Amino acid sequence: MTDDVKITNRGWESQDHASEMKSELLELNMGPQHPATHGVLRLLLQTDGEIVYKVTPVVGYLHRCTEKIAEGVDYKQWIVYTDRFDYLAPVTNNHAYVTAVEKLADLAVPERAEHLRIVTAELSRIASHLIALATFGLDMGAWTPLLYCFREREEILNLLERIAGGRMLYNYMVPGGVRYDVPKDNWVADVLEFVTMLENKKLPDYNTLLTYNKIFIERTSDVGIISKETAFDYGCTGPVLRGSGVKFDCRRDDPYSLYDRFDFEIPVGMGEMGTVGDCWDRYIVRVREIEQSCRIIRQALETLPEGPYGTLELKKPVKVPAGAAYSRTEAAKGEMGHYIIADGGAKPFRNKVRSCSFCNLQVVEKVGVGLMVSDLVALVGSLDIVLGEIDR
Amino acid sequence: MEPKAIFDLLVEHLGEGSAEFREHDIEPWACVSAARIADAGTFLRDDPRLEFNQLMCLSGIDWDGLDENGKGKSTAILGYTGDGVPEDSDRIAEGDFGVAYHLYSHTQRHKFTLRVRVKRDVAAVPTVSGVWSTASWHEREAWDLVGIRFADHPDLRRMLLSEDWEGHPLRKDYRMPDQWSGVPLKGQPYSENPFTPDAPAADAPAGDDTPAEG
Amino acid sequence: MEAMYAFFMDTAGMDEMAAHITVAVIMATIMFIVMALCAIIFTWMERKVAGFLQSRYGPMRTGRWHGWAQAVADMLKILGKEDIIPAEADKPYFIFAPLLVLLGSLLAWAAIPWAPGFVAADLDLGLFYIFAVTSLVVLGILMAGWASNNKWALYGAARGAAQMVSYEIPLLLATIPVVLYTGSLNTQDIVIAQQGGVLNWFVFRDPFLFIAFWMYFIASIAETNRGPFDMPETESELVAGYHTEYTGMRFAFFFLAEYANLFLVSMIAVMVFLGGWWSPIPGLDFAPAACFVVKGVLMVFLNMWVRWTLPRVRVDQLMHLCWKVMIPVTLVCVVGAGIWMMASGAVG
Amino acid sequence: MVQYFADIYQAVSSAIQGMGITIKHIYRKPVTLQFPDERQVMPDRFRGFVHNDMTKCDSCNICAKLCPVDCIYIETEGKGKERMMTRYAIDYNKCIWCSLCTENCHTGSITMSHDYDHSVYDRRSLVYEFMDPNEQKIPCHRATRTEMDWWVEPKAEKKPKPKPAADTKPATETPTEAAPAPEAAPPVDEKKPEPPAADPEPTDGEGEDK
Repeated sequence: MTDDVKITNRGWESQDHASEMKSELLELNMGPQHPATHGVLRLLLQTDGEIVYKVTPVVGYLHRCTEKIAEGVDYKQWIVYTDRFDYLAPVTNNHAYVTAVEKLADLAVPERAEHLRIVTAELSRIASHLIALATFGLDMGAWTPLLYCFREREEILNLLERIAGGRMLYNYMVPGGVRYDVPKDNWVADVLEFVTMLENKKLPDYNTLLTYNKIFIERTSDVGIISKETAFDYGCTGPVLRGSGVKFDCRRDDPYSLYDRFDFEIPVGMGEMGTVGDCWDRYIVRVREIEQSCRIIRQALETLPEGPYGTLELKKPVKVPAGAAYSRTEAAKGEMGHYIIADGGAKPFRNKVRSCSFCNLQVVEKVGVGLMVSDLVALVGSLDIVLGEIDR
Repeated sequence: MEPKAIFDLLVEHLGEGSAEFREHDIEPWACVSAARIADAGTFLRDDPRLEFNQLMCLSGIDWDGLDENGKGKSTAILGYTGDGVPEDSDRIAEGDFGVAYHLYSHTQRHKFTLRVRVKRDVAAVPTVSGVWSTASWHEREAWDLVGIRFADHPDLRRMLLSEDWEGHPLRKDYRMPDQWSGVPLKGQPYSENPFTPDAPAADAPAGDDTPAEG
Repeated sequence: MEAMYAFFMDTAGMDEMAAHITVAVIMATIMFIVMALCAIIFTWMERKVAGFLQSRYGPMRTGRWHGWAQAVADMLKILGKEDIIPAEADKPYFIFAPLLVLLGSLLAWAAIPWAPGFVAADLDLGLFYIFAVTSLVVLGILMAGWASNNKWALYGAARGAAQMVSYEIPLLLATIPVVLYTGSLNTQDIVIAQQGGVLNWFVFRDPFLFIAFWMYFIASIAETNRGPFDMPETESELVAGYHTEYTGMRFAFFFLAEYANLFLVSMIAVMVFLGGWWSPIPGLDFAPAACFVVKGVLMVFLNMWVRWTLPRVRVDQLMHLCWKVMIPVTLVCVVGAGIWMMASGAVG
Repeated sequence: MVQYFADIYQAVSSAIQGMGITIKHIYRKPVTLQFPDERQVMPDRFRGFVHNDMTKCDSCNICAKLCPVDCIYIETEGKGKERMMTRYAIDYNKCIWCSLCTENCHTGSITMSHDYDHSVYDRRSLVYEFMDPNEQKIPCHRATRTEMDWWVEPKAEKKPKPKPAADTKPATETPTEAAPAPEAAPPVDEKKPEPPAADPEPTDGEGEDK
């Protein structure tokens, strides 16, 4: 569908008619203030009626030049800035960054800390995926799943607030461990209870309400198909890549932390409702990842070891020797990479952030061509972008 | 495949002298001459033994005074004053620009790192956006923030900053302009409201307008 | 109505013309007030229904009990807003469009039989008249979208025009079986034909009418531009569709028209299929108008329930649904109802 | 043709199932918290507005240095034993509630309170001054503090014990209460006689007040 559309002059062919009746492409500015662009994304469209002929994403409205700030603050201070990339799943961002610093500084992390990191990161991933479902449903015009998903996300925020202190931006991990241990007020039991509730009660509800709703399927299947090759070419990662049928997950295939100890599956898009790699596939991958995250959380909490939750240097500045390291982790929206070049000082020399949404969004330029305006909304929604990490 | 083996294949293709291998504990890399980078990318992507079909990350770096291992001193890193505004300094950064390419193969499941260094006055590297489409935006970002020109890039516009922004912020000697499009960028402590001309100085105690508890 | 004429002509001593005008003015005023009240009440109701469906409360603060005054406050606020007309807008059309939309639904209200004998305009072609004047709404929406000189508004208007023109066909076709049964387009006659309890309502007369009722219901949602068929607005795609550029009072007109239309189509459904003012149990018709309104409100609730549950369809699927599903089905209903009628001997 | 009717059937049945889910919620109690009337109980670790107990603070400047956004302004005058703090202000325009300042405070004076709603009309009033320099300057040096009868951080070996002096006498003179801004500002925890245990062990699991 996408490749055979060419921009042609669709006006009258003969010259004399062309002077009376001229048709041209309509330039449409979707965003930066637009309800379906998930933030301040701007899409410059060229449309012919409802059909989109060209999409040019314009980003940068949230640009804060965090990478420059990183050169001015020390390694620990910058953790609070990593929270603000993907503000829907901050703990996974922390995880990506501390993994890079630990790689560079060769820090050992106690097992209990790793377990806590995994639990919080997976909770955060669930929260992010819930938002993805919610806003995708909203883009499709379904309001109610949005509120239901936010209701469950609220529970996660409460749980994370109890362990990390923040409601949205946690600043939970530090190189060499985590900041706080498990709180004493029955936190583990509450998390397990929530996870069970989510799996058994809430996800079936969402599935009935949204996933298997015929209108929703019609809107999303066979729409915005990202083939495997396109996904590789455009560096798509995370649920977008898996939606295209690629069984790849950093947690399993390039393991970091202790993910290789846990038993979980990698859901991939199988084209159940249409073609592999359509919007519905990307959506269902997120739904199934929530289930898998629940499994990981349950395993990590049931085997939570005793011991310290951080190394003793936690309160001291991190000593990082000169060198460079690229580390990638599976954040909620894809592969979060940090490329840190250290010059041996207290502050990083260069800290490049490879953010998942940045690469995922780019594919719109290719896949968005030939879709209808409504489908473009579905495509952007299914990519699940967060402008905070695109613009950085 | 191990990095060294990958490098051997690469250097076989590029010929001696256009690439060097740097051993490193964490992340060994191949230093490729700038002119051959697109060639190297195409080879790494297409060779059936390597199949680097994903460009994970492309980073533009201002190696000011640092060697490849990160040793050395960069004096041009500007500190920040109390208000978060970068300090002024007249120092002009010297040294090379660099680009780092992190590659991953989904079929072979191996990683590789390429690095390119160019002289500061050249500051241009051939684009690899023809090899991996994802490089297009990464290169635009590197151009925008570091100011490395990517030759033959189809659409080398600023990515994150506004089209009329001056300078490239991630250069080590970057100084923030005083204003942009009439918006003052400096000397505005956040505590001071720039929109009320008679705002008291920031360090005056917050006055009676602090609302009561509620 | 007759009582009113009698009152003005006999007691007040007016001549026939003056009495007619006075009654018309009174009825129009009543209709307009009821309509405005409708908008206010249904705004509040929509928010509460949406709230409780979504496991929240909706407005709770304004006016103590469940925020009952919220809609009033909103109306006051919206009246106090600045009226902005875009510089490049086509001013006369821009100003006239909301009035036209409102007019379309207000005119149709005239033929609604609230209670036996209580109808503002007792027309012999009542049903036909209602559907004819409601198509003015399309014109208003198209006009608003065009005059706003905004691309999103234009999209919304184009979608809205296509949608409403298309969905008028199944809407009409769905009511034809009822007209076959009654043999009259007079709205009072249609209601009177349904006397005698719930089983005599047209919706339960025969299976084709039952299907026709649901077809009517779906088409009426599309006709009122509400979810899942809110193509002209599609807030996630077209910002706000045809009324993107409207503010203040003019926006309030669109708002008013939306809820007036919503109640209108619900009342037509009640009138045509659900027994009008007759109560479900025969012989309990003490408050015909109240019965009518309650049924109408229940239909509105159903409408809201659908809106807040289902995702929105795409514009081509909307057309697909109309032309390839609903029109064939309603045509089958028309034929089927006719055959059923012949077979059951309802027509001599 | 079969597909046509199957699609219609699916559409109708899935819509009805979905509507069944939503109607169930009509009978459930909404999860909304009616905010000003009902408030959520904040967990112990909740990071609200930063509070600095001026009776304990000796202006070591660690918090200001650790702050990633430089929102803590500390001004002192004099050197050595004469060093006096003249200003301690936190700019909540900048503060990001990261809690890096509290975790390294050796006196335990700076804490995160459970307070979160302090809307103001003017952003200048978000700069909270914790002391009034006209009232009394706060000594910084340990010896001076002991001499002037201020709260002194117990030695690390000693068991931390409540200092009555911190609560009775200096509190009356402490500018914390006298300064105009803090009245409205961070919650002054008067009912907290215990100085937080200055526990050097990070592994003990409690980052917050006992």
